[in-house]
Amino acid sequence: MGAEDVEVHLFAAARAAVGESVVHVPAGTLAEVLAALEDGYPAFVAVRPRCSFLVDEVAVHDPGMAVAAGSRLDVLPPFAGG
Amino acid sequence: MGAEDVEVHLFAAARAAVGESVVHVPAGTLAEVLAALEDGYPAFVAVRPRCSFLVDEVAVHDPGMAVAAGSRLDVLPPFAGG
Amino acid sequence: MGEIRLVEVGEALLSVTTVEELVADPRAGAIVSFGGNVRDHDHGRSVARLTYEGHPSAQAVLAEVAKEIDARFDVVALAVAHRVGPIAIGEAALVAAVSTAHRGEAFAACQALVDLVKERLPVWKHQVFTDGTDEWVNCA
Amino acid sequence: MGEIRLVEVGEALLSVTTVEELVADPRAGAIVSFGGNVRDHDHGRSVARLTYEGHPSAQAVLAEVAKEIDARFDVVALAVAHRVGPIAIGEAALVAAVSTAHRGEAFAACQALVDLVKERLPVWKHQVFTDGTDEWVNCA
Repeated sequence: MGAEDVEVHLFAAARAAVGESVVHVPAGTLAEVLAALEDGYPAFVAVRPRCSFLVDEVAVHDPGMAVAAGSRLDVLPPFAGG
Repeated sequence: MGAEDVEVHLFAAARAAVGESVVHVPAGTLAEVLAALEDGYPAFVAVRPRCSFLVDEVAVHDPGMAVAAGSRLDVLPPFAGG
Repeated sequence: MGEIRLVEVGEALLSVTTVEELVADPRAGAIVSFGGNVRDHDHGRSVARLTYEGHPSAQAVLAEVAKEIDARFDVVALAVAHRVGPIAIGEAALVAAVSTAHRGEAFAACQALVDLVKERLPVWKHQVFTDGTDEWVNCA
Repeated sequence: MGEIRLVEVGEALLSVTTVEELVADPRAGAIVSFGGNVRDHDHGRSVARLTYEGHPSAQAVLAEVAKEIDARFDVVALAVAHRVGPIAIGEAALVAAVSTAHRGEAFAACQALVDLVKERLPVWKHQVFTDGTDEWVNCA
């Protein structure tokens, strides 16, 4: 991991698609970071549209928002509790 | 009890007003039977308007309905279960 | 049609756990239960003791109520019991449980069951207050 | 404000009786409880085993959900727990109980609590079917 990377934490179906719990991708906008994940892990393409995202524990909806180097991105598939 | 009487069963607040669980009054219409109870037990006057009535286990609403000799009249104050 | 697993009007102590366990079923994803407990206060007055009186038809009426709920909702199983006689503060007067495949139906059916019991069951509640006065509830 | 007596996301076996007992209170005339149990079938397919995974924030989110319900309803006490990890068929994944002075509020608050848990709690359900296939629920 370089200092310029984002630490991506994957859960449930997103983890299953990527095959890892944690991966590192270069910093950028949210859209860029997710595109990098799709390039690296083609099975993630099907899951991504249903996911929500946290950057350092805060929900992020704007694909243009910057995900800074050193930050943590959580990828959350639709919840299914109860 | 004469064979021409109605057997009146009183419950809860109606029993408390009359002071007895079972009393006998002459047969007649429902209105006449209830009037006889009011005459005999003045405390019943306050309770009667809130009560419902069963004649031989069937609900009766019509004050003109005959309550035959030998039948049973149940006097039910408002329910308060649960 | 679901299964009506308990309908009881009697003097025995009631437990919500008992009715819940009765309605458990491998087909049921949701169980909703209700416990109506005797409180130590009513309308700001302190209750010393309490007795429920039941009409002889109460058991039959409760069975009709249970059948009606089973017919109206998609129930897996239901169980309901109302206590009569003296009841100590904190103990249950009414317990009910409904199991269904999905949770929305369980809430709706259990609430309708309790509402219908309150409306139809011929039982009466007598409260004695700590000041020595007493009342028949709903008939004051 | 009522009392939030249990908020728990963990691997321990859950019991509806436990949350019911936690919310019992002399001020409460009504207790409504919910048990969401793991079924052996889902959409007609036979389930062999099941695991819930929770996000690290799940405990904090459940605490927020409990606070929100307490703020919206006139609650005496509430308790709620969601299980994570492997769960056997028939065991509870979610248990909740709410006590209130009057019964209508207990039904409304318990149902809203369960609905909000389903909507907000970051947990995921993984099912393995008896035919060997598996799925992440809501993400198929």
